[in-house]
Amino acid sequence: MLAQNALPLLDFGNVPIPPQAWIVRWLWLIPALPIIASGIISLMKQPRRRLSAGLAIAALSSSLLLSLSAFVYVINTKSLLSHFGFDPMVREVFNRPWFHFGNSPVDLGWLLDPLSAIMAVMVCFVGLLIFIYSVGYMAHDENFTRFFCFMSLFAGAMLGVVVANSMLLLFMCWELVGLTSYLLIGFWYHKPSAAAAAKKAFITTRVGDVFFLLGIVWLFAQTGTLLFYNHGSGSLETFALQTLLSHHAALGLSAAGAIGLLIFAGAAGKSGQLPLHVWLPDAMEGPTPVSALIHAATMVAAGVYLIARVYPLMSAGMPLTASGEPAGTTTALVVVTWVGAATAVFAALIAVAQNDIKRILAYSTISQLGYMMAGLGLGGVAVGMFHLITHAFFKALLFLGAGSVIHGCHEEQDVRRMGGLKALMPATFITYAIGMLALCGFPIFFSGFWSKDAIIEAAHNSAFIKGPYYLLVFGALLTAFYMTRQVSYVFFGQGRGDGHAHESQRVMTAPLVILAFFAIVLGAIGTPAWPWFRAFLDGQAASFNIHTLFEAEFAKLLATSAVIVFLGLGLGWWLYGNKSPKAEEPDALEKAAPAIWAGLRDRLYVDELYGVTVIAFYYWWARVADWLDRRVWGGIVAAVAWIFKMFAQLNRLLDLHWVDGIFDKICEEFSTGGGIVSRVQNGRAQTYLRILAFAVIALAAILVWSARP
Amino acid sequence: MGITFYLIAAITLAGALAAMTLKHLVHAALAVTVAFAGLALFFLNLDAQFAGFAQILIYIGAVAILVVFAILLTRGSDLPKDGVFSHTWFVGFAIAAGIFAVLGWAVLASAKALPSESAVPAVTVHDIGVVLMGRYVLPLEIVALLLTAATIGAVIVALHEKERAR
Amino acid sequence: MASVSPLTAYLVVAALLFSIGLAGALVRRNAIMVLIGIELMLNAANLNFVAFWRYSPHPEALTGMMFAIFSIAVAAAEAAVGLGLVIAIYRHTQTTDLDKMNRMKG
Amino acid sequence: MVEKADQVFVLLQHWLISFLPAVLQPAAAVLLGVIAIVCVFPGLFALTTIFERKGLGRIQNRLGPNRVGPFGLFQPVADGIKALIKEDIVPTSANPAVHFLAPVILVVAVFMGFAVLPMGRNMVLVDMDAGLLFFFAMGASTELSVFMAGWSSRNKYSLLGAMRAVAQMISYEIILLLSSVAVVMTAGSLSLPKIVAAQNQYSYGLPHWYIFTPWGLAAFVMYAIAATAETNRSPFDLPEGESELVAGYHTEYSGFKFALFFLGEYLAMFSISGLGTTLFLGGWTAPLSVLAWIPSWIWFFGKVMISIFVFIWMRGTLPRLRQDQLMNFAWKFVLPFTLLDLLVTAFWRFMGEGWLRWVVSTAILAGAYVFMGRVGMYKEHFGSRTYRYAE
Repeated sequence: MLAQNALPLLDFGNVPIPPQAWIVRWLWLIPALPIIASGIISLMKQPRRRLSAGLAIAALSSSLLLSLSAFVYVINTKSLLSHFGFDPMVREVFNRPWFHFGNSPVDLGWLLDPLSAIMAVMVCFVGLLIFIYSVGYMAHDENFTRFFCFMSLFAGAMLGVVVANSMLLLFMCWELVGLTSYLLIGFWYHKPSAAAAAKKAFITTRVGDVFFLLGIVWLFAQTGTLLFYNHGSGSLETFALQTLLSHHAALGLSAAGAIGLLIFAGAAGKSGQLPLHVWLPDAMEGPTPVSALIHAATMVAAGVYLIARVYPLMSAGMPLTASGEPAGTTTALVVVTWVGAATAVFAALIAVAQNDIKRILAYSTISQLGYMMAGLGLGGVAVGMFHLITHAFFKALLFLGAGSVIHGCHEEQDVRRMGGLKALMPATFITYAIGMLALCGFPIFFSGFWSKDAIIEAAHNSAFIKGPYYLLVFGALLTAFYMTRQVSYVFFGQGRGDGHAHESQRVMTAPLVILAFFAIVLGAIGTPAWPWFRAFLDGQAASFNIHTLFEAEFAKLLATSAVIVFLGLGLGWWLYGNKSPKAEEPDALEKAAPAIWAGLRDRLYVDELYGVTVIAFYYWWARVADWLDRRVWGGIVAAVAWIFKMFAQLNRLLDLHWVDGIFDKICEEFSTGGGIVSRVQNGRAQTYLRILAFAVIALAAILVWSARP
Repeated sequence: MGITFYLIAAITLAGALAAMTLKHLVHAALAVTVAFAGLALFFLNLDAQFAGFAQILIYIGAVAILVVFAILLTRGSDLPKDGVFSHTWFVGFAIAAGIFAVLGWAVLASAKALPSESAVPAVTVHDIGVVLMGRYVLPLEIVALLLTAATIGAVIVALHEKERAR
Repeated sequence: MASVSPLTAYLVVAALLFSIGLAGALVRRNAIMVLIGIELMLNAANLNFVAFWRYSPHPEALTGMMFAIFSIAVAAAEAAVGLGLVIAIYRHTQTTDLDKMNRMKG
Repeated sequence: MVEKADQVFVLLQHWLISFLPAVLQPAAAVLLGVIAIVCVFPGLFALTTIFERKGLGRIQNRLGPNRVGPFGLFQPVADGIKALIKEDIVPTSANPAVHFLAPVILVVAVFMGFAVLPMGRNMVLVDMDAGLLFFFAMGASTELSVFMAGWSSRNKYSLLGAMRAVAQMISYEIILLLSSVAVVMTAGSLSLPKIVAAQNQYSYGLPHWYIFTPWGLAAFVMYAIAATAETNRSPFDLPEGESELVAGYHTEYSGFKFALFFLGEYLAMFSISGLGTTLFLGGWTAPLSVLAWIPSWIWFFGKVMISIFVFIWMRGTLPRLRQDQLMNFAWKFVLPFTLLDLLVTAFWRFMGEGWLRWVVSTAILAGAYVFMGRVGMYKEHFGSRTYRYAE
């Protein structure tokens, strides 16, 4: 595996790369450690709080260390490769055969390339901070150990998705993520709403997963392998893609495009894209660290990561210019782009009219995921992934901040009942404000600005799809607006809640500070002046060029987005800033346009739409099935049972008069005979001993008799 | 075939007979101790010092004590109400006599074929130790295991069951 | 009796001892006495072993002696377990009379 | 001259039997030895009783016997005369034969034990190959006599005392035997003169006694504990605890039979001290090579008397144990420790010369002692006693 990748290097004789990098072989430890930890924790008793939390954190820390060393290994190898003039794309795999499916072997394996390396680092790091935060947040929960068991399993499953080099392994981990999300969202299962939300999340994502599985099966049928990369014979490599392109599915799509769309359906389920987004806001019923983990670092990112991973499949058949620049696009990418852009605006609209602090963030997440999808569709892996990484940090920050606020306000979640927390919870306020500005895309200083700007720039520059640009810009305006609204409600104005708010403990604020730091500085790795991130993912060298910032075209865009952001911020502040309305008072927007407000507040009736269409249909279908079961099949079964009963009656009569009679007679004889013999067995040890001794005498007598001359 | 032999034989057989016929169980136990002691003397007479002392140590020092303990624990020191022998005692004696007849006949009939070396074997305890640790080391280990198992088993069997305590 | 060789004499004594033990084991009603009878039978066998060893052509092989020593050890174990059983039975049935212990009667 | 003094008794015996025809000489030699033992040890017994009573008196801050003879030295004589002329009472319900046989068997069995003890250079009655086994076989026989005494008296106190005594003696006899086995393993012989001979070496003027090795010291301590229990001496004198059982198994004995029990107990003490001396303290050998000119029998009897003094000292110092403590101590502490000591002895034997085996053996034994004593015995409440006084 690695050896083949590194062998040409060995020809130079003095290359410092070891012929086998242990990190590639031991990459599986990254997901395995948290999973093992969760297995051990599951055996612990409830009072072992410190031990279980410690174990979970230790396992994830070890995974983080491994991920970091993998990351460093990728950087080192890349610089070495480019130094010696090779293709600097680092992609090392380690495959093992698992079983044979017919004649085709099914392999499992793991993959180390820039994408998986940076994703693993991000998941481990954010996950670790959330774990530490959970120690404080869940301190009073009686099921503390169970929580850490699930969390650890969740993190392990997500890391499995990240390092998998096989569609099958990825799918297994993917389903594991689904299962643990169900467990975690329904963690407080005694709350009916939590149980319902867990079910909803599970079933909704399952709808997408069915399509995903179909795509996998189709892919396997076409290419005969489920590995992503396997030295030219993987399903994402040139040969397989050529095969896929040559097959035509319906509607003018190639097999590659159709499979890509099926996989995208799965990704849409996990990432909450437009038709399947309904589970995400309800998932807020879980504990806040769970929301942070699901919404920021792991589950929803899994969908985006999946699309990034199979990007070669999505973009297969894309016409290129002579210089390698894309000269067109593919159907799959167009669908991804439109769905993403629509989701971005749709969710942002709904977020405007929500009052639950976590629900606002949930819709914001959906919206941002739409951005990522659009970024993938328009600008490729680097654009989408950059937003994914920055978003992971600041969204985790916002969720943990929200958790801190909720914790401080004694489990109050309604923003209208908060207010004035600026002074009471200073650390939370400052970090939350940083997260909010990053999410809004406040120019220059925050990471969100650079990543979001890259997407908008890609949309603007795209020569093939024009519509999304305007949608995305409108989404950015809305984002700034609803975040301003939320922050104004929560931190400014007069306190409206009952009870006295307090700052959270150190173990909760420390992760906030760390995340805030990264929410600011992370933008530096992806600015147009120094596009290190893009270079890292694409396997090129990054160069620093400050002048790109001042090009006319770019400066115009920069100015546009800045104006939009300030417009949103200003609008929000004008409507809500320092107003401190009463909780029962109608919202400022509601006064202006009650009809639109009501629509937005009720989430544009998507749930209700599903209620009258899909769910009603299922009810009807279930009733038909029930009728079939009871009347048709039930009747047949009853008839068969009756026939057998008749047989049994006949049999019984035979048995009673013939078989039993003979048997009883024989038994009686046996019983009489046994009674005679049993007199010898009178239960007295001495009688037996006498029989024994008598037998000895008899034997001796026989011996003497037979030895007689 | 000195006077010693007949003396010891008389003591041993008298002890054994007394043990089997005496009414009182403790008396019987003491009588059987005499028989054991007689056997130990037999062993010494046969130049088997080690076996003789082991016989004294184990039979008189342990088994006899165990027997009297068992007698006292089962209230056997009271005289039995309905006879010492079981009501079909005649059959038992007849069979025992039959066995003796068979054994005696066998011994006397093969008397000519029996070895009769008279040299005193020069065997020291050291030799016994060497043989025990050499040729017979496996039986020794097995006996050790057996004794351990028997100790544990006896303790468990005789353990007082709390639920059934009257 | 002068014509009787020493070994034969020992064997006859052992046979007598064995028969006495057997008679005791067969006719005594008390379980402990039955055990004592069995011990006597074992001892008679031991006497045979030692006697055979003493008058055998190769006493340095120590076979009979070893047999007797092992037999003594085994007999000790047997006595311990047997008496433990008697005590356990006594606890259940309040008797050591073998004639009354016939619950296994068929 | 030194040689003569050392062998004075041997020479005396040879001189005496030289008057007899050669056929009778071996028998006469044995007879002389038996007479010597039968005379010396009861004499020692008489001496010890006055020694004990006076010693206990001093310990308890009183004078002890001081009326009969100078300093009360003739007290044992007076006691003996009293025992002889006292009425010999046998309870009517007692079993007369067994009641009579018990003390006799006891004294005989105890006397037998002296036959194999080497009391000086060349001063052993029978140099038996399996001497140690003989000693223990005789020791085991005393248990039965104790039971006979207790049972035949038809007295609850006697029976209880006898049962306690027998249980205690059986338990501690195992320990006695096993701690001796450690010595046997090292000396490679069951013959007591050979064991003494194995210890009769000196390096740097110091003797090679087995007590001066880690395992030997441990075995000796265990032996001393077991010997105290085996002879029913305080603090293990429960079978005769007068506050509970009047006088234990010899409650119903009076007159000369009681004197026999008394004698038997003291003789057992002498013989067990003598065996301990032989096994661990080098028997008749001198403690320093420069002191070897002192006759060997003086050393032997000196060591025995010192042991007797320690017995008396313990009796005057230590309170009596409870029955359950006694049994727990035997089975849960002393026996496992003795077994471990056997292992350590084997280890010592095969580790070869050098300082390492000293360190390792000491470490194992000390560690086991601390562990078993602190952890294992924690539940048995052997710790310091707590006293509660009335308010």
